[in-house]
Amino acid sequence: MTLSFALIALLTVVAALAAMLLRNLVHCALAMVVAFVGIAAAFLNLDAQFVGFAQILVYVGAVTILIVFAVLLTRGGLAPERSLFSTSWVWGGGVALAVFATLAWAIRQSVIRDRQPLPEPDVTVKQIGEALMTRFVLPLEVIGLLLTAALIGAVIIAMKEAPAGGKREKESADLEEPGNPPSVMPPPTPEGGLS
Amino acid sequence: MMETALRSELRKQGIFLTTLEELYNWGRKNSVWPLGFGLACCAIEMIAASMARWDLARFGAEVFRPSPRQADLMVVAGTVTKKMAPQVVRLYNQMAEPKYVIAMGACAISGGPFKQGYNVLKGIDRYLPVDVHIPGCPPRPEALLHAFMTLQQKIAAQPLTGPHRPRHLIAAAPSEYPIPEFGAHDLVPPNNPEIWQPPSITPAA
Amino acid sequence: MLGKGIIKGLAETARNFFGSFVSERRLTTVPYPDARQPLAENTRQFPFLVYDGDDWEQGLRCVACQICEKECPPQCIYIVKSKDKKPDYKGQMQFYPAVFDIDLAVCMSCQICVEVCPFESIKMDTEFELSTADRFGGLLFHKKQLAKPNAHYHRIHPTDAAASDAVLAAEKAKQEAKARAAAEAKAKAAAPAPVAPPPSAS
Amino acid sequence: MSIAAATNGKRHRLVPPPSPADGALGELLEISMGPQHPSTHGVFRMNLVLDGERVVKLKPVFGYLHRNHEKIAESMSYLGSMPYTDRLDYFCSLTNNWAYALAVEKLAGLQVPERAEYIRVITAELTRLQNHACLGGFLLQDMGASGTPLMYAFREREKILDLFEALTGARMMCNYMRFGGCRCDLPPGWREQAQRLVAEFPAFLDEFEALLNENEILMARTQGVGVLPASLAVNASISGPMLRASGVNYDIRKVDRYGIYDRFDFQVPLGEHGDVYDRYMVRILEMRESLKILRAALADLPEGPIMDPKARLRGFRPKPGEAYGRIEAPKGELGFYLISEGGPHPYRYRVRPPSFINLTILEDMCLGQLVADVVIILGSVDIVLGEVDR
Amino acid sequence: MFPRRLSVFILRQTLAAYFGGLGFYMTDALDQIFVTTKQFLVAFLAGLFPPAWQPLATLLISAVVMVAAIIGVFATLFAITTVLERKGLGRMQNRHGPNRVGIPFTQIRLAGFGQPAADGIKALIKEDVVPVAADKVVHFLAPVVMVVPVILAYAVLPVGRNMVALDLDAGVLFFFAVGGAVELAVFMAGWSSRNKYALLGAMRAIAQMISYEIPLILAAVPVIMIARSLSTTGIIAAQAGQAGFLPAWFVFTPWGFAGFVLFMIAATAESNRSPFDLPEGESELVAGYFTEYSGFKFALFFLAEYLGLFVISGLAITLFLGGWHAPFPWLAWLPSWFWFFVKLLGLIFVFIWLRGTLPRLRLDQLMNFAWKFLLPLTLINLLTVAVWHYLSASGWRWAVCVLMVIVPYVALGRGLWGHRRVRKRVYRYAE
Amino acid sequence: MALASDSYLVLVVFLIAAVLFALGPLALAWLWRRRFSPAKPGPGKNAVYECGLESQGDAWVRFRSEYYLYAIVFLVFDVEAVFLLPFAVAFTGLPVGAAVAMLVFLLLLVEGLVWAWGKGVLTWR
Amino acid sequence: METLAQIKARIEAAVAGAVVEMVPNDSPSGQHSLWVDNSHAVAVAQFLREDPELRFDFCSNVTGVDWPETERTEKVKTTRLVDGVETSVEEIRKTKRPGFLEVVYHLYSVALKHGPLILRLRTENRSDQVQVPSLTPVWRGCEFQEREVFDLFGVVFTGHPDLRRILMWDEFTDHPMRKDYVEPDDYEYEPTPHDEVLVKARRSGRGEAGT
Repeated sequence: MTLSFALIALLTVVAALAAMLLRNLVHCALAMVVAFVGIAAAFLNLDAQFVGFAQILVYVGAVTILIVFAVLLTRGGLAPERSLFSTSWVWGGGVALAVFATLAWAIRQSVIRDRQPLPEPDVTVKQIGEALMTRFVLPLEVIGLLLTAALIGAVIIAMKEAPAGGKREKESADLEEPGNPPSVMPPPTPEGGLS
Repeated sequence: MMETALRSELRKQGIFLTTLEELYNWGRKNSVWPLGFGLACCAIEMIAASMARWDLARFGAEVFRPSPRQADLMVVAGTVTKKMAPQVVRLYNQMAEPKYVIAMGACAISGGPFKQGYNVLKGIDRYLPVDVHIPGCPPRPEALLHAFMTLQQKIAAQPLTGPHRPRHLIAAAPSEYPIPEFGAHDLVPPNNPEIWQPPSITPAA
Repeated sequence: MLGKGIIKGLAETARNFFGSFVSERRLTTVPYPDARQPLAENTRQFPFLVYDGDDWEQGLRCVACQICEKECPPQCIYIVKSKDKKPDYKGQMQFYPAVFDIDLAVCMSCQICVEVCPFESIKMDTEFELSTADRFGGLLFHKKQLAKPNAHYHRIHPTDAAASDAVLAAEKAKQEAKARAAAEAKAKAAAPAPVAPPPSAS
Repeated sequence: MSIAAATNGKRHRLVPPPSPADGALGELLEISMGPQHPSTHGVFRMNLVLDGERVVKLKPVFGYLHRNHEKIAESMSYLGSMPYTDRLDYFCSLTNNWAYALAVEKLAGLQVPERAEYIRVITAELTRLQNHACLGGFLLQDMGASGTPLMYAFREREKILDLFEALTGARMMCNYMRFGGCRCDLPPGWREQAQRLVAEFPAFLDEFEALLNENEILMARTQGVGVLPASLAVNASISGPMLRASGVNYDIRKVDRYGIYDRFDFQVPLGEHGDVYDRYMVRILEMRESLKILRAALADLPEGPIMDPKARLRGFRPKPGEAYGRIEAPKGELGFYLISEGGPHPYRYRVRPPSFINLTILEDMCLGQLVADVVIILGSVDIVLGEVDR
Repeated sequence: MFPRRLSVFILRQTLAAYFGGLGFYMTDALDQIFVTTKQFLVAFLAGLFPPAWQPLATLLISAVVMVAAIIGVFATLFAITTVLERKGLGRMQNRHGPNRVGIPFTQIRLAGFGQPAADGIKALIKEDVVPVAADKVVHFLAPVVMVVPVILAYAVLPVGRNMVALDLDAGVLFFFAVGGAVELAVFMAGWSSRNKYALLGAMRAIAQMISYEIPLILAAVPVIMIARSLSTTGIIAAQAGQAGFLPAWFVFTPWGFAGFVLFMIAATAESNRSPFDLPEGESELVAGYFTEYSGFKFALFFLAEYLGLFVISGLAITLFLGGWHAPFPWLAWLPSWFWFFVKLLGLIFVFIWLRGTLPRLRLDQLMNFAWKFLLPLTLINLLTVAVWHYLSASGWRWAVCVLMVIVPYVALGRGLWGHRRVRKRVYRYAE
Repeated sequence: MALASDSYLVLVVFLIAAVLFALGPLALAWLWRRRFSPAKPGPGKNAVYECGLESQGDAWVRFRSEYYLYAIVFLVFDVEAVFLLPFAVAFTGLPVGAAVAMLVFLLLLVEGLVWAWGKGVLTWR
Repeated sequence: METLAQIKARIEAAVAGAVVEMVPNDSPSGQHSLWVDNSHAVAVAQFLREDPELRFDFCSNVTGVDWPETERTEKVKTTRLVDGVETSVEEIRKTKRPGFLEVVYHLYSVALKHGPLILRLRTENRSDQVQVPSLTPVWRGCEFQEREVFDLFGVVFTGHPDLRRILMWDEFTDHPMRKDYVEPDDYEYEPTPHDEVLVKARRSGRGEAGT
């Protein structure tokens, strides 16, 4: 464990904790950005340049924006006033522990632990590209399918929530007097007199 | 020995302060960004002053900032009505120090031709400290440029320290002024007695 | 719809950009205060009082008739009539303004005072560089600040000044002719009759 | 006094506003544009309720420049009100002068000499030119065009103001017309200067049109925005270029034939869609028509007196009675309604301000549009607060 | 028009470039003057450290020197650009622009180039107003977060031969990755102010930036496909030499030209410049997301915006305009950094020119433009470049690719406004 | 790979320098305020600006879901771009089949885009 | 356009029960007007707008006029039988006219290009019965102008959709365009000694002479 990794890990964990514990949802989202950056730094620390920058591009640049918009769909990111600890915490903690235990077990069982560290490969973007387009071409197509499905799914959900604009314009009610009958259209003016 | 050393040290400090003061004033006076708002007729001449013929930009002052936070100069250009006065004072309050006020035109100074009106404030100096007055109805664009240079001279003459330093450098001096409220017949209060007192009147000879 | 209009517009601004280095028409700035735009002859800013001769107090044409004070729409003129009289340019004894103030902070430069003045005494100045930090001290003009010689009037509005001089000269001539006629009549009458009282000044 | 029983009437409306209750997922945002706002052309204020950026409700708020012009005029001599009319629509002081002079002339039965009528037409059309040019500039400024069109418009306006200054002595507040004529005659060389300006002005219009008229962004921003149908425009007393942009042929210069307008050959451009683009274009085309009038008037200008000999400067007391005089000001129908009781002051003095009344249907035009549209719709109405609030 | 001595000089240098000799070495030295200076400086400073530390010290000192140089040069460029922009706009509008503020304590006016110094001093001494309702921490952080990624992006920008701070293998990706953080800063500024205009401006800004980021990246992909590298230096190297009488820059290919135009449009939007300056659209939203900022925080937004403009222009130069390469070999005696900055100033002028001419788009039009016009075009451009690659070099290749660029452009351009029937109108006259 | 980590060290230096560059003038401004020009906050001055009026209602309202929708579309295309970049770098060395595979990948997403376009989702309301 | 008398006749024929009275105008402008009673005003307006020969579709101007209570003394010559002989005698007659508020509408026809037709509506007095019907439902253009008349004169328009103050602020209680309105005492302190100024200064107790 190098010093750089320790720093990065500390940063990531603290930011993640902040994201969890802060009261204001927007603050949480911003803390999570820091955690994302930390993860990206961890990738860079492992010399996974492409993944590291992709992590920043996708998570900091896009996912955070998504989260921020989601937060703004609630009211201004103000968390509801309730106690910080609740019963769901117990459940959450339990699940987290279980996941951690499983991972730890898997890693302990893994053969990687026993092997001598290999010389780190010098992976260029080009190699990634070639691998992606040859060995992993099927997964790529699956991902494409998945992304499209996600796009369509999101659109459908969002469309259900927001009816199309055309519909809204047809429904009418006078703002000031809700009970008012629909508008009185002005009297017809013969076009002959106008031009 | 002690004394001469002290004196030279003081002089050094003095020179430093003078240089700083000059630099400070130079920066302030050459980067006066007006708040982008106009009230009435004079505003058109203010716009004209920033247009090609007169080109306020030559002084570096064409940056009309729409937000009071970023503006340095409030050009009260036009009639301040009683309905508008609270807003003008609030805008002034929301400007960041250092800030200056130019009362442009007769209406802004005294109510001008409309001073007999029931809804017209008889001079913005009832609520705000005015740095420069420009007479005229409306003043020519050159007159605004002239007033602008008058303001620059005023800024250049302000000391950085000492008792005569400008208001915004004095901690005790106010930076915002009370905003008048709408009353049943008039603004309440009709003027701010802190900064405006009716001039005394001597009877006719 | 394919950007043609945008390119046309860009060409127009480019023409102005490059034109501004060569053409007067495309660089219209008057670099005040280094240079000034010549003022039109009719230009008016604020009123002033004309005086004839060298002494501003003696030569003031104003007779404190207070018409301008009454007609001034924003009511920015204040006149106090003198108790005594002094001779005017015609030699007639007239009142004069003991106080004549114009509050330039109120004046709307409408020129109505000039139009209604029957004595060619109040005229419009072209001075506009009056910005000041002192509202009452700098913008309330008293008689002394208002009084300016006829030569000044001639300088700023030559045509009007000539016309106004002509009017005054005509009136003076009329007055003198009248006086001469009166004097002749008096002389005629004086030969047989005792001395008549001098004609009233006002 | 109570106003409790007052609100059960109906209005002629353009589009029934969408209800905030249904459809919108976002919360409504109440926002106030003005009185200090870069695009409200002064101290106008609009209370907006926004759903996202779409306007759900718009309430104009007036009075931030209510200078009591009418009240002051009722204690002022007839002549004394003339300089105040300059300050109504401070872009167009000469047309204001004319409208007021016209009303007083009707009230007192004064005749205007022919030369004065010609000068009036010339100055009024020059006023129209600079007003419309500036409107185009301001509209584009509201659209975010960093001032370039406005600068070009003001460049031309300065030339016209030079003419005004040479004639009347003031750039903006001319105070030039008098009951029964004009205050002073043209200075030497003025007519030639004006003719030169009229000859050069089309070059400016061409430049302006090249800069903007085919600009895709301008067209996309303005076409189909703020549509005002003809029938509603008439019912809501809209006047001036805004009415004509809706396709209604009503130009007071043609209808009333006041002054000597029947001597000039000019056409009235009409819009078809009544949107912001039409309002903008109708004004551009009107400028070309004004140039026609100016060319003819400057060529035919007769010699003669410029004042009705009956007219009096001081002690002017019209007989009891009332009169309503109106002209086609650049912004629309500018009328003056005067009641005389025989005294030196008007008993009642009323201005019919075109830009105030043209704002009546602002809300109707803006509902359902975006915030950015509100700004240009307001810009295309062409208001001047001095006239709106008086 | 040239002074005679200058033309003689140019002639001599050109001859020297052709015939080698002393002139060649001189130009080469001039070209590398900053590189050698840096090396000298780094070697000198690193020598002060004990030998064991020297590798690390060399690295750190070299980084510090580079970052200082970059910040120094581009901050100065920012200062100059503000004046140039104001003066340039002025010239387009028939006026002078700032020309009176010169050197302090003197009467020298310096054609107004003292203006940024005065503005800077003013910004420094201006009071810092933070609204009571604001989220103070985020309000403070926003301008800082705005500046940081922009400066980071300079790390991969080659400003001359051998003049890049960090030659990353994934340089372009790094550029886009840090660019994404700007959106966050804008959101922080707008949200934390708790001001309605600021929040609306921030939402607009994010919507705009995310919409134009995709076309921005996709417009760069064709270049990467042909240059076979994500590294900025690699891309520049791929544009060396001549292709016929034109330089081998990517902009002189059909797909490259289309890509350049698309990239520039997206870059204009990304840097919030007119006609895409909606987030700070004065006439609607007062000052947009920085409505509530005063003093130097406001200046930082300004700074970040301009630095972002430079860096994205720099990327456009790298991708399409041959980086620091001289356009013609007989002009290669001029140093590489000179060419980079000439191209940069040229692009800046284009930005100023656009700002001086165009009105602003509306939000919905802006979004439509990104998703329904730019995005499809960039996707088609990918196809074009593939076709370009697979066809052998011939007139046919040009014809096909030009068609592949123009036909979708015309079709989408008409379709974009089609349903609204936006067009020039003919007016009728009464009587 | 010592070289690569070194380049990240340069990045760290850049990061620190950038932060200092942003904070430096702010610190200077803070010093100036402390020494010469006292800060004068006030309830009126530090109130939220709203065109000279007192601000009515909160600015932090619930926003429309459209923004969210755009963010999703953006995210999807961002991910696509991430896959596209390595492909682009390797493009010239790849067989035609790989290019076709990428075309299919793109077309899948384009199909999603076209579908969303057709549904009017891309039309800003 | 038809003469005013013809229009009056047409109105009376079309709107049953409408009381219309001609108000003559002595000035050279010769713009006479019609006074319509309040209860039939809307119907009359509707008729004026709809009638194919009149078509007053454009309500150009709406304004209020304040007529305070006046006492007019005039010398009237009457003939009276004095001692069986008709002689003309001058006698002083005092006419007291009760005060009222008046709203004046100027109508034009855009379709037929004629006008103006001037309508007048009057309130019963100036204090409590100050209602007139709003014509906004007929002409939308009246909306803001009627609000202005309400604000400045205090005429209450029944049936107006949105009757609020328009020019003055909401807390304001006076109606400043009325003839008896007293301005707030904040007259500008003129620096010059001046009778009126001195009176005002003394009255408000500030800036007392000599202080």
